[in-house]
Amino acid sequence: MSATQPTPIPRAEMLKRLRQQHAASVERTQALLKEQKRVQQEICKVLRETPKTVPEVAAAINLPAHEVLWYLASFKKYGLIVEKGMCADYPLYQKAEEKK
Amino acid sequence: MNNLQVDALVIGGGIAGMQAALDLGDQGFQVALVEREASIGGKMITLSKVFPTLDCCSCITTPKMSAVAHHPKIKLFTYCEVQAMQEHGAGFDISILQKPRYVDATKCTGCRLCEYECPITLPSPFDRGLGAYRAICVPFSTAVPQTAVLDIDNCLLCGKCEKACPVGAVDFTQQPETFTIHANAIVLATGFELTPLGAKKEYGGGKLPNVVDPLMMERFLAPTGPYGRVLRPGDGMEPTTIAYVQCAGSRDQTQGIEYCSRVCCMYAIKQAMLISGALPLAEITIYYMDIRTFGKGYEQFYQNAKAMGVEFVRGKVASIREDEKHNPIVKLELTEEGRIIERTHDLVVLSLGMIPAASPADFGLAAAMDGFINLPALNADPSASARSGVFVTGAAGGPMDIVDSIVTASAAASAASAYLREKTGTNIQPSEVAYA
Amino acid sequence: MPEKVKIGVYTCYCGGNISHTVQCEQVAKVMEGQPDVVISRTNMSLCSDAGQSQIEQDIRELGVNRVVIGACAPSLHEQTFRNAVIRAGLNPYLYHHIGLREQDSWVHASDGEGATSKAVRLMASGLAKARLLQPLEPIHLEAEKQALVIGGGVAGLRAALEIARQGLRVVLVEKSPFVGGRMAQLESVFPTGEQARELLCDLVKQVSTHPSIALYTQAEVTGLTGYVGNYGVRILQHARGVSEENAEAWMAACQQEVTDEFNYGLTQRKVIYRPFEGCYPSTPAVDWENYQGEPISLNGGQPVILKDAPQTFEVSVGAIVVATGFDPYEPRHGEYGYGELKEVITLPQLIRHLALMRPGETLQWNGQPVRDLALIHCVGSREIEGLDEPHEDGQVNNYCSRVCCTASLHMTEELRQKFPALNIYDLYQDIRTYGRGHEEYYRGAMEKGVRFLRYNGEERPQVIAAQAGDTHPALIQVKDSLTYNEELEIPVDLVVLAVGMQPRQIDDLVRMLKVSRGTDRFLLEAHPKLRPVETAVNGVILAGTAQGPMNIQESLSAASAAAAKVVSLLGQGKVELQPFVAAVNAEKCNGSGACVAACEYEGAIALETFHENGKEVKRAVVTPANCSGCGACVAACPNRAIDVQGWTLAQYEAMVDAIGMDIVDLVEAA
Amino acid sequence: MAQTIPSQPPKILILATLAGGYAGADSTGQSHVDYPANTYILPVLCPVMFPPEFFIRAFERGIDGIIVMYSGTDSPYKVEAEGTSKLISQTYALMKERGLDIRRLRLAAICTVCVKPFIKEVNLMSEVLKGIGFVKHELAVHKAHAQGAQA
Repeated sequence: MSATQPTPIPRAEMLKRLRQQHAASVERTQALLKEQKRVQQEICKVLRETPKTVPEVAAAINLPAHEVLWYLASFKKYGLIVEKGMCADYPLYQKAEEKK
Repeated sequence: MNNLQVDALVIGGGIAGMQAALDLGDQGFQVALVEREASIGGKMITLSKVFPTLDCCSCITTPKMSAVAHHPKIKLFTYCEVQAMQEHGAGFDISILQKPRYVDATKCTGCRLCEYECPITLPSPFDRGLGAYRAICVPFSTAVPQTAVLDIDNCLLCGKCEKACPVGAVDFTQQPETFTIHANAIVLATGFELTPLGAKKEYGGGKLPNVVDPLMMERFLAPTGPYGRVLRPGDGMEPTTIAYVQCAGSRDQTQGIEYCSRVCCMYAIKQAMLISGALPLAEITIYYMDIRTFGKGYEQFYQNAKAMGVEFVRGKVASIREDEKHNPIVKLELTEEGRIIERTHDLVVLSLGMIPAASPADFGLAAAMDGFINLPALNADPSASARSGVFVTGAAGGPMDIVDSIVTASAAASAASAYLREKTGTNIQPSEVAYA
Repeated sequence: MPEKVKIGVYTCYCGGNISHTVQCEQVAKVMEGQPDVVISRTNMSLCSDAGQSQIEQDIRELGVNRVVIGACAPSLHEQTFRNAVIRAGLNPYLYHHIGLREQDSWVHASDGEGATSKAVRLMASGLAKARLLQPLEPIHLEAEKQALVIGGGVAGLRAALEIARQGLRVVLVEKSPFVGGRMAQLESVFPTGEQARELLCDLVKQVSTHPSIALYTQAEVTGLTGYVGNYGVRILQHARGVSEENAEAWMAACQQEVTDEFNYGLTQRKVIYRPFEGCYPSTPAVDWENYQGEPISLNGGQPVILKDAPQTFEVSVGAIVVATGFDPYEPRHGEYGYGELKEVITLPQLIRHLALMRPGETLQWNGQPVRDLALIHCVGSREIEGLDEPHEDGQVNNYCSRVCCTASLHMTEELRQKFPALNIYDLYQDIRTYGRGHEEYYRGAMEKGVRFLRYNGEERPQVIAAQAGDTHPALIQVKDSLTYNEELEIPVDLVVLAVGMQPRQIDDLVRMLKVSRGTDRFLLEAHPKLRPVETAVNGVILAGTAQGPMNIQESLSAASAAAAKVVSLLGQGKVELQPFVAAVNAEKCNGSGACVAACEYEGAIALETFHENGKEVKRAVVTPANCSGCGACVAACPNRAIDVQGWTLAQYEAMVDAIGMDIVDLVEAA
Repeated sequence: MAQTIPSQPPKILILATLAGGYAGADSTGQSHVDYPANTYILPVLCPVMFPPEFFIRAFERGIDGIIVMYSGTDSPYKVEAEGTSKLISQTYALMKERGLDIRRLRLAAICTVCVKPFIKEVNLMSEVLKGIGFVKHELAVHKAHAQGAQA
């Protein structure tokens, strides 16, 4: 083996370095996750009983309507909620049935 | 990572770059295609339908993407940045940075189990921030390659994806790698970006939630879009009056963009037609100074839109503000009547223009007055850059639409091919028998 | 004797993507027991190197000669496995791929049992097809490494040069005696301000000195046979009429004069002529169409009557580039006063008029000084059906000609520079200065005092003669929307019509090539994005304004793109086509001709006469190069004597049978 | 026995063009949208190759419903749009003769990303088949009627 070849860094060490390097962004993301979980719970609670529009959800949980829409779009993409008809010009959203 | 010798390097994997690579590959040249994003497809793959045929965009783009990926003569490098370009006697040495995906591309099967496990949801750049994606995901459904990529800056480092992956492809130890491509010719297909939504303060872009850019509207209209339908992003309302403000990012000395971006009239008309299809009751108005439908079949397209009831109003839009319900109010001077009016809409699309996505200086080239790569022989050799062996295609050389991009891509491939054969005496090996 | 069918069946787990829903082991087990199956395996990831090697090994060691794979969508990995099969020495068309991921496990996640029986049936249908698979070879046709380029304008010249530079031979035919086309009639070109004929001169020099380009002027295509890779082209070439050595004397001696089309009728020229200084070829030519048999006495010698001696010859080419260009729109008599008022001319005429002037001369028309000049845009363009008078073919030119706006504003700049005192009016609908450097002309014109008036296409301006005693000879009436639709009357000395482009008269060529035209009468591309410079006829390619209005830069790009397509097609000296074309079973064919009637593709299928047991019989014969593989003939044939190779009706029937079978029967058969 | 009712759900055969429906089905898969599993998709270049007898034969072999998912006017083949619709109408005539409910055969233009239309077509056919039952039964009933009429 050639002497110039660097010895491979052990995996544990690399992961440790990665964690250190990204400490700030991980912390920020953890906070974001916490917030997302909270909003998700609140939205799901609001949508459990009857289908609602974005402005209705926004009013119920006191979050700007455009943020609510983003959450609903993401929940819809990942199967948590479904559209359930329209109320005037606004689509209604409802919690999806639990998958088995 | 090993270094690579090719006949031609294509920089940029949008429609122009893909077409140039395919044309060179079909002629038997060894081609490397380098793309900055995690998937090829460029701006085009994000579009809904394309003018003037209203073909479904993905039906045209995805076969080209797959042809590039499977072409025996094309080596594809995604998620790579060009770092430096050295010229020497025989060609160019291009130093490339492979950004870490934190996913082993040779193992990943694109199954998305990692994505479903990832707990954090983020605004998706593919949907221009209006849709959602996870910190690890395949960039979009038709991405090529179908390889997941992990967004380390928004990652919890929780390791759930690693556990979920059935083939052990997630690899947090990946490091950036640099390698060199030796190429005898280069085709620049670096494309465009939209002018910033907020560039013209008076129009409220970026501030008013219901003032959007045209690529957002493309996503609303695309079958895979964030809402699966046309809704205004401010509050999820199905809009009934929609306005387009033309030249919102072009022909405007105050923004320093004095040129015409060529595509905005047509995309506005196209979107107006598609919205009419999706929302038959919607009223659509296009505020314009000159309608520039100059391409083949475009004028008829414009006339059809008028016949369909799209309203064209000639006027200079001065400003946009909103009412208490976040409905944008457009203030404009009707140039045909000489008076100033205000009109309220549910949603306003600013028909933004094009600016270069890469700086010509990065490739040792001068920019033209418009900031795109200068083409010194416009009326003699329009694919040629100022550097021998470096060719330009698509919007890298100035705003243009898809049809023109594809034609200039074939043209750049032709010019590069002629150059390679003449200047470097490249001997073309007949392709291996490719069964298709 | 046909080889015994030995099928290898592979069911991929796709790392759990398939196996989480579909019981892959169960599927493999059922497959194992099916007739002709010699090996049935599962694999965690068949597309991995290890998976591919397993298949190759089975082909080599177990004699597997049909491969059926159930995995992800064929669009993802069919080619991957085809290559593996090839590596193992098996014909790649003896492999069939079933999509068990996108079309099964991913869409039936909630019904594992249903997904598994679906997989069993789909795989069984794959076996059914595999038993009937035949080895196929891509169709390789020898191709002439030579292309024909029709038209010697800027697009044709550029296409010829680029094709030749990439190693193919080119036959370039030009109908007129000189190359250069419409570009030669221009002076300064936008946006660079370069001189058109200087640019052309460089291009022509490269073309004329390239050893692989054969140029034929005064030549036209009169016949065409064959198909992509192997066209036979008949070319008719007229005699030059005079030789270079006495060129000047011939021209001097010639007396007959005709209208000079190079100057759009502004001047006369002789029937033995050079259109402009520096033309190529430089030898003058006889204008046979107009020469009326005048005896010409050269250097005082015996008067001779010149005779055309047209020659016809044939060339073989693999592909054809159509670069026949455009004609400027010729306004109708009375359209904006054209033909009625001497003071109404076209923009191309103005360009020639300025070129004919001496430096420093003031602008005059018809002997009168021009103080006020108006340009009218969109003449012969953007016409409205039901409003504008239709042309000969009943159509209106409802398209935009793309170049006239910039050409007009470029002209205003030249006029302002040369004649600072001139008043210029510009009557337009929309200013379409879209290209690099174009908008600058518009801004410049506004800043330098060109007076813009905007008319509506539904109320076009009128040009009328002024009353006797008026200050100006002509009057333009226009409703100007820039001044709130005020009705204006503008007295002018000269009206310049910015005429659009229309395709040249090439009816015979269109018929011969079997290419299509759009409603705008320009030649039609196969698809504006997928194949923007190709036509629906394989091997016939478009370059430049034959396809639609373009400026010089765009024509050059289109021509280079056309060259790329020609080189891709012919560069290897052969054309390769997919084997998925119709094939006739001669034993079943009884010459009904139903297939020929059903076929929409020219030259794809025909009845030919054969001798069978001393009798003349008709049998269908397919020309694979012209067949699209659509299979319209298959449905039409009363005897089931024709099939699309690789996708035969019998294969589909076998697949349907397998799907229709009861699952119990399938399992029991195992 | 002809009247034995199979234990499996009715079978839907989908003939899908590579340039249209087949790719659309793949897109549906990529979106992980569930639909019934009694659907069997076969790729075709262009459906004009199938004579009406092919469809009849398929029904006789136990296929309960057929959806032809073609590319419509977007097809790379000149004849696809017109030829396919013609062929389907001819098949309908033949089906009526055989006592087959013509709702068992549908023609739909499906593009490469037509997820919703794809699902809609599958659900529509499923509903129809729920109403009209197995093809074997229908054929048997018709046969019995025909025999009865003869007798």
